[in-house]
Amino acid sequence: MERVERENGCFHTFCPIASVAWLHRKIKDSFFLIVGTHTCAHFIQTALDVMVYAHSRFGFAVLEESDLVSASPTEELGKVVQQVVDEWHPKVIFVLSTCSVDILKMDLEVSCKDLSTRFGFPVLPAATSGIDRSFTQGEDAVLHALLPFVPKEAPAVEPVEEKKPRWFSFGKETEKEKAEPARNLVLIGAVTDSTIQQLQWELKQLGLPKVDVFPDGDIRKMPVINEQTVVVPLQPYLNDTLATIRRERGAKVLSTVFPIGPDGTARFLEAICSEFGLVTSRIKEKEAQAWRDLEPQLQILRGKKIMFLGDNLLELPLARFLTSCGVQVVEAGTPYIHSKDLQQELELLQERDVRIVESPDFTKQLQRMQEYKPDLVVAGLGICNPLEAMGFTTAWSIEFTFAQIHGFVNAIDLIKLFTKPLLKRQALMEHGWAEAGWLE
Amino acid sequence: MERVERENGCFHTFCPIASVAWLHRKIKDSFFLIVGTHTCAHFIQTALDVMVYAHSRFGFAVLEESDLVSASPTEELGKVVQQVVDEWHPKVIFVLSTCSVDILKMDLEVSCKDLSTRFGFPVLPAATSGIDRSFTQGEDAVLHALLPFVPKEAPAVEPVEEKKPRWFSFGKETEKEKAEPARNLVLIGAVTDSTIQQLQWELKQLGLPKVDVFPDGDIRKMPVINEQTVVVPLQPYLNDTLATIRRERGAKVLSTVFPIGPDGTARFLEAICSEFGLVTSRIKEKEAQAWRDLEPQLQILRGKKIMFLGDNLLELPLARFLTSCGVQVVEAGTPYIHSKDLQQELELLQERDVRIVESPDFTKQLQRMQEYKPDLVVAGLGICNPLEAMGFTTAWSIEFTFAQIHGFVNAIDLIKLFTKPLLKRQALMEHGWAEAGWLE
Amino acid sequence: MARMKLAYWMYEGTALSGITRVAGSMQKVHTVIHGPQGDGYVNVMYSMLERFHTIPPFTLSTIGRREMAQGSRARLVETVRRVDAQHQPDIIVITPTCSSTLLQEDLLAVARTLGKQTKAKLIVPNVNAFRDLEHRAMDDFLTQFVAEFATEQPKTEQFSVNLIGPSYLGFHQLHDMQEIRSMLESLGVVVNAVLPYGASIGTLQELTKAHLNICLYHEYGQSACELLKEKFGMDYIVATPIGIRLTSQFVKAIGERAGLPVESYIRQNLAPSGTIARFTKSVDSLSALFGKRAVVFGDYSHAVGMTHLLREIGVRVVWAGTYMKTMEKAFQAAIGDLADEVFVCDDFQAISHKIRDTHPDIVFGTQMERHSSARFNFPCIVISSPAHILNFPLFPAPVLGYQGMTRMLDTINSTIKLGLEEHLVNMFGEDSPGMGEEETAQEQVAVTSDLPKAPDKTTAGEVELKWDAEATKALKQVPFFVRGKVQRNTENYARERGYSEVTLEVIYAAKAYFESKSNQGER
Amino acid sequence: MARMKLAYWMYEGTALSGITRVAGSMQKVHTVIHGPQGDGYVNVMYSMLERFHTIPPFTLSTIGRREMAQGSRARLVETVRRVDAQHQPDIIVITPTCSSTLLQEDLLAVARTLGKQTKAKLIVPNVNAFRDLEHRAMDDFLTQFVAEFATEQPKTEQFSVNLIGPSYLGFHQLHDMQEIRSMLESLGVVVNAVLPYGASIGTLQELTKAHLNICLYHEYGQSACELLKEKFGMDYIVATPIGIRLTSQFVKAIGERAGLPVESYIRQNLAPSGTIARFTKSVDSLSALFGKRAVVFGDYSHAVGMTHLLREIGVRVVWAGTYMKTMEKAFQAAIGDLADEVFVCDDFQAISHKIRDTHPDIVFGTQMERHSSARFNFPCIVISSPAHILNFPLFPAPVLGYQGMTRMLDTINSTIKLGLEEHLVNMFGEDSPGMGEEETAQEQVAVTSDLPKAPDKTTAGEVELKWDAEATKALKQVPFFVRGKVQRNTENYARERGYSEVTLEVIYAAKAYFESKSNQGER
Repeated sequence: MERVERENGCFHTFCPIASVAWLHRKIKDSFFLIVGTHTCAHFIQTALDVMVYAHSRFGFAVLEESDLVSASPTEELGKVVQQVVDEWHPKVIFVLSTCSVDILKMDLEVSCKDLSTRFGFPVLPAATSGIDRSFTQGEDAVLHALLPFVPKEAPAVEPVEEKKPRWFSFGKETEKEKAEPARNLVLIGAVTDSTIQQLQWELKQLGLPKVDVFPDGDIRKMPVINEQTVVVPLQPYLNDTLATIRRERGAKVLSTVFPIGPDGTARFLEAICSEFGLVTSRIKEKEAQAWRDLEPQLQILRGKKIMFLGDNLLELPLARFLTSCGVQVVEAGTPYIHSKDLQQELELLQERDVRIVESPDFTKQLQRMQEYKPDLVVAGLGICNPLEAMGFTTAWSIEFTFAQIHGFVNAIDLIKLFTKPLLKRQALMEHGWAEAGWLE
Repeated sequence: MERVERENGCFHTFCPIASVAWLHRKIKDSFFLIVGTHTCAHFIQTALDVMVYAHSRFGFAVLEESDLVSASPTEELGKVVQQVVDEWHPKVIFVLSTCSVDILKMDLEVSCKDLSTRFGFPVLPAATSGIDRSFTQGEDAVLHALLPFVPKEAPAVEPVEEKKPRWFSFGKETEKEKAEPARNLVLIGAVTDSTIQQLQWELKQLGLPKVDVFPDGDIRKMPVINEQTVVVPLQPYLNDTLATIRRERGAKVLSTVFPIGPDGTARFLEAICSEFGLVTSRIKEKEAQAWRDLEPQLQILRGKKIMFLGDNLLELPLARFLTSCGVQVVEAGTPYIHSKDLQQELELLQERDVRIVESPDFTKQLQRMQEYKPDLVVAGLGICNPLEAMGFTTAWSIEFTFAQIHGFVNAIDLIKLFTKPLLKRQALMEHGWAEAGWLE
Repeated sequence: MARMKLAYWMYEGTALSGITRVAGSMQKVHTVIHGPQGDGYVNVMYSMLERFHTIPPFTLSTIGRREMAQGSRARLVETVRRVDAQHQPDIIVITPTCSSTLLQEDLLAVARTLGKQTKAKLIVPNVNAFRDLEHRAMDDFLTQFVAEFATEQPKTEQFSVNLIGPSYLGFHQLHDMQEIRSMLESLGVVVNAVLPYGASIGTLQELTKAHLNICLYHEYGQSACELLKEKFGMDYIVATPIGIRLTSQFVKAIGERAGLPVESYIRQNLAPSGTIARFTKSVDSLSALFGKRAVVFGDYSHAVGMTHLLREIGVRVVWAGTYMKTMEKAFQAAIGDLADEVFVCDDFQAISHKIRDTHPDIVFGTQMERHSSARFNFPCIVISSPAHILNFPLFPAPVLGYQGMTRMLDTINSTIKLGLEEHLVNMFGEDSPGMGEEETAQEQVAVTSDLPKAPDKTTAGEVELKWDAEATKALKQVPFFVRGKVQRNTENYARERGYSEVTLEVIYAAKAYFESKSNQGER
Repeated sequence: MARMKLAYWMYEGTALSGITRVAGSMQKVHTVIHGPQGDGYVNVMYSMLERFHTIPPFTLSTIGRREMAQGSRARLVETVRRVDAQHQPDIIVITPTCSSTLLQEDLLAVARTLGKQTKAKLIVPNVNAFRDLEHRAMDDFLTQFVAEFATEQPKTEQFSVNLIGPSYLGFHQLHDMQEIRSMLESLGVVVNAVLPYGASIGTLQELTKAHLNICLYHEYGQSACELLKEKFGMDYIVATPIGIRLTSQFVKAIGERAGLPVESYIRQNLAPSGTIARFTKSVDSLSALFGKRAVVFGDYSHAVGMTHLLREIGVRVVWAGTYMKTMEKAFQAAIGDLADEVFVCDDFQAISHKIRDTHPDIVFGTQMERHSSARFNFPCIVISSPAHILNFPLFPAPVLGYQGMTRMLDTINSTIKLGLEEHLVNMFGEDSPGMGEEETAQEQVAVTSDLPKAPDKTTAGEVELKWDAEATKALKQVPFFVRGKVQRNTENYARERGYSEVTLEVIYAAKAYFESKSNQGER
């Protein structure tokens, strides 16, 4: 880790409450209630500029001045929750805290506990204050809040037995009954159903027919996690959730790289197969095929210089994937590095001599950019357009959060997020913009 | 009739093929094939500017130069019909003739007969040339073409008899069997289902539970018309259809005014009730109620001067209704007057001293307009906007064709077509346009 | 005192957005935002919505865990110094945000000390960043700027005006500015300065050269005009010229003060050969617009203006509303009897439900009402902030003046159902996307959302109405975009008269009742 | 030789519409239309689409039953005389229509005799009104006018041009004219005359004062330019400046001939701070536009121009087509490799089916393609005649030049799905208008219309493919607006490789195959 630089800079990233944009779609019949100021609400509606869902299942409990001096927010919050219940009849409400809650040291945990009891369904507090968290970490907070709904034991329902009388018996049945409780695999991360289906399909082909994912879209169907469980994160920013799983469930958290890119996916699958004693030989072959499918895109990327300014915490896995593509990653800026959960990614990057900057200083990055002359800069929404006007080619870091990038099948979508801006620049140069003096 | 003036003018009216706009929606599973020039097609698509139905069930068999010298159009028309059949599978095709067909003296009748035989379903010729017909008369031509599908006898299917044995008999059954075949009532005109439902409801309340309408939307369900039938037209422009019904079916065509406006509707219902020996006393009461409902609108119309330039052949019934409203109809221009079918309307108008001009000369009308200073001019699409710019208030004659104006229930919609432009002018004058010098 | 409130969407922005709209629109003014990292989103608004081609002039002085523990002064001082050195602005604005206000730090004291060392002048907005909303903050902050910098100057030779209002992130404000400039040019009036857009210290100093201040939007800027009047005797008007009457008034007010003839300018724009009269008088617009039932909702200026405009083209305004609750009285007065009802409210959900219950032919609202309209299948035009990126167009798109009206007429025309089209649909039903289906899926959606929802409060003893077969058939013949309204009207009529079943008789009677009541030609 | 043809909609208008477009756009020119009453519909086009505020200058000399029997000469003579007396035009055009041409009357002879008595000059278009189409007629008729009236004149002192093309009922042509005028003004070039819009006999006579003729649309006007070149040695260019390249070329061509510097004008319009560059470079447009698959169809000029423009903003043109069959070769050459395929066709149904089978992200076409797109649920922008009244806007709406491009970018932006929106829908599905429904009705429509229809020709032995449960689930996860395409691609892939069932394996392999083939980032 000695080669990670730290700048303690003013990085540009969204507030963690931005994660409601995907979480409220992922968790069915949920409602996300953000307790904060007018600014929180204004941020969500203007900065994201999403507004694609006329009826989003989230809202704001906007603090008024009188709330600031209130002893406990429970009563006021209860009224707001009542309104939400009347309109939406949710099966679970997540109460998201914000900077103001943090500054005011409001205790939403206690309020939520009281309200869960009063309303008779889960009202879960999630710590999504932006004081020291990046926007994707909102997901960590919500997953963490969901952990109490992850059962420790499989439901006591008897499996339906075949009633057909057996006409033969080899006397092995007693053995079976005494078998060790089976170890189960749980992947962690709020990814799409389609991504889940793909990863399950891969693992099934490798001999693991049952793969659970946390969170399930249905709060009543969360997978079992206990000492028998092998847990593998899909996203690099789920550190609190993983820590709690380690601590409270005694589950084994597999330390591997993330299944992003063919290289990452292969290592991820290999680690799981090894853990479950399955043959891994087919994985190499699959990886090779995946790379072959990417070849036209790789030809565009090889030798290019790419810089990450740091935004969504996916930077290290993405940088690692790019180095495997033959890209020179001139700087991997990232808001925060959890050295344990990112250990393997860090090792790979350091082997490949990638400069890693934690909490980078944007002003300094601007200067370094002039030196690097990167072919592509991956940056937050707020600065892409000015960088483009300055002559840089940019990719939009939030696109990586809002795209399906895990596994072999999605590798083509992932790589195109990098090649697309390069191809666009090239296409536009060929179609009139070179004459328009675009290079200058 | 001596008081009808005739100018043999160049009146502004659409071509009869424009009637496909409503007919192709009215007759289900039909297709309208217009045999004509490029102009016919261009007219329909630009002049109507309808284009509301992305997939209209009409098309054009566009004559090419080679067709001009062809002995018979059957072969070429057959190819076109084949294409229509492949795409639409219609239950009936109407082949509409146009000016060019007329000028070239093409015989589509014979071709249609041949094609009906060849394709095994009706391919019906309709004479819709614009050489001497106004646009609503297209409906007359199509209805006329449909007459062969109007059965002369009720279907031979036995009514389902109650099988319950009767335990009593008063010996009257023989009488019943010998009863005169019942007279049936058929209303004629391609009006909407909603209008039909209203008229049927009125007549049912007056004691006539069964009222048929020709055309039905379904070609297989046309009503019986024979010597026992009383036929009453709903539209003033169905002269060929009525003549043929008189001649070939021997049906009684009731001469009455048209059920347009409370006055017209009342007289229409009275004529029918008298014909069927039903009590008419309730009608007056209904008419009075209808007028009461119109009172707020009547207050706007009374004493106003209204002029019809002549376009859709609805002018005489509309003028008659307006006179009943207390309007001074300064001129009822109309393209054509069928003195027999319009006899009662004409009489009423002449009683009320309305100036009637058949086939008016637009140039002369422009001059008369300056003298009349009408409060409202009812004119064709092509001249409303210039007239408005000249300071006249106009109503759009085509709106009367594309609105539901028959019967008591629709009277409010009918009268609003006249009050709306007046109210609009007034509203706009109150809201800024007087200051803008609109009166000048 | 108000307590914690449930909100789905906000109407006005925050004090922070107000401050950054003013500061960000000016020249050589840099803003240091003292707040947690999420508050840096103002950058995104400038670079995405306004498609800034330079890095927006906002630097975050981040309050993180460390600053929470050890105090944020060091970070702030360092940030301000760096901005001063790097950007060399004339002015550095140091602003708190909603949440940093809660830390109750004395930014003014920091600025006072630090200001001695910086080349730039440091300004701390005299605003409560927690309590105040966007427009109040803009109004106060503009006034603060004017008070700080305006000086007595000789008047320009030709009659000149200042335009107060245009700023980034306003609703089409920069387009409006161009339109007003070209209007003033036609009238022979010179523009001395615009504030805040493009203004520098120099601009502020020379404001008093003008003969008249024009405050273009009622929401903010008037206090600055008031100050300039008190301090320098400058005359001012507050006017948002939308539609023909407000534009005439605007032009005349300026003409009067400038001693210039303006009648010919007005006449020329409203002549029968002009686009506005040609459209307004056209039979097409009679058929498509007259008597249509609209609702209008937005900020004060645009809601008032659009209500005027709509009446001027014959559209009925069933209710007009604004979220500017502080301006309720003025709004009532400005709307007068132009709308059947006035509705002042800033609760998204309440407005949404009111739209649903009104069943309007068209909605004029903010982006939020566009959501509500989409939900209930009403056509909608966005006429006010908050707006979507689509309301930050590239091509000139003014709202004000005659050109603004012309553009709005196009927009209305392309949003509302055209006359002939509506007639045909009324007569013979909708087009089916497939072939021959009796009811389209689009209709089904509409039916679902049109049908009266479970009412918010079930009136005790309300009778569930049955529709008999004939009545149901009649209802199905009504085009889907008015079916819901017809159903509701009919049922209300039936309930009030004690019917337990809807028959044809009831439908027809209800129709006569509702249609004859109205004298405006609406359905 | 072609025989009777089935047509649902026409693309080009008739000779009559061409003649009346030329004559109706001019000053003091009145047209007598010799035809049956239905042919009077040209009046409707002028008064409705162009919202004429005067009675359009067309008088019908009706051919009715009587004229059919007794000859139409008397009626025609009477009509021409009346028009001459009443309207006192400089020129009366006597034109036959499609159907009256069939009467084979000698209008020229009538005009020759009658012309001696009228004050107005009588002109009979040298056009076959039955055979010729709109543009050919316009081209011939313009040339006829020029041949008749143009005379040798001294050149203007300053470099000046004539704009040949702008006329009523063209596609945004009068807006284009304003834009070109303002462009030329910026360049320091004077407009000597416009033809036919607003031209009189005097204008025609003085055409030769200009240094250059600019034929703005390729469809017509070139013959007149050619004539002026032959007869008077006037230089000309034919160019429709749409998009950055064609506009640059246009500006440079003029600059060269005028000896004026134009580079700075071009640079200024394409600078990073300009709207076009700001939009084109924005990440928003990267996300929403780059690699999207468009189809382009229209007249020659607009189809060629839009194809250029789309490539300049990174949109892929899967095919570009025109209905101007007579210009096929030139079209092929002009498109070059800008589109994957060129499609020249004037059969509405064939074009409609091709659109359906292409499954484009967006369609650029005429009003007819708007119908087809609505039917198959593709977004569509109308870029060419034939157009609807909505393409006769009141507010300036040019297609040409930099302003035209700017406007088009706004239109595209508001028509296509925005980047972030698309991402979210890709990730988590569509919003439901109701609450909690899994699939919306809108989707269902799309699914229905997306699903491959019974193909026009069933390939013998084509295997009906089954989708297993997992594969069906995967397909349902694809957003509805691309589901049809994914289904078709997958099935084609499966068939080609002999699979009888679609499984996850097939879906994933097909995806890898189709996605990796493409280097343009499209789905």
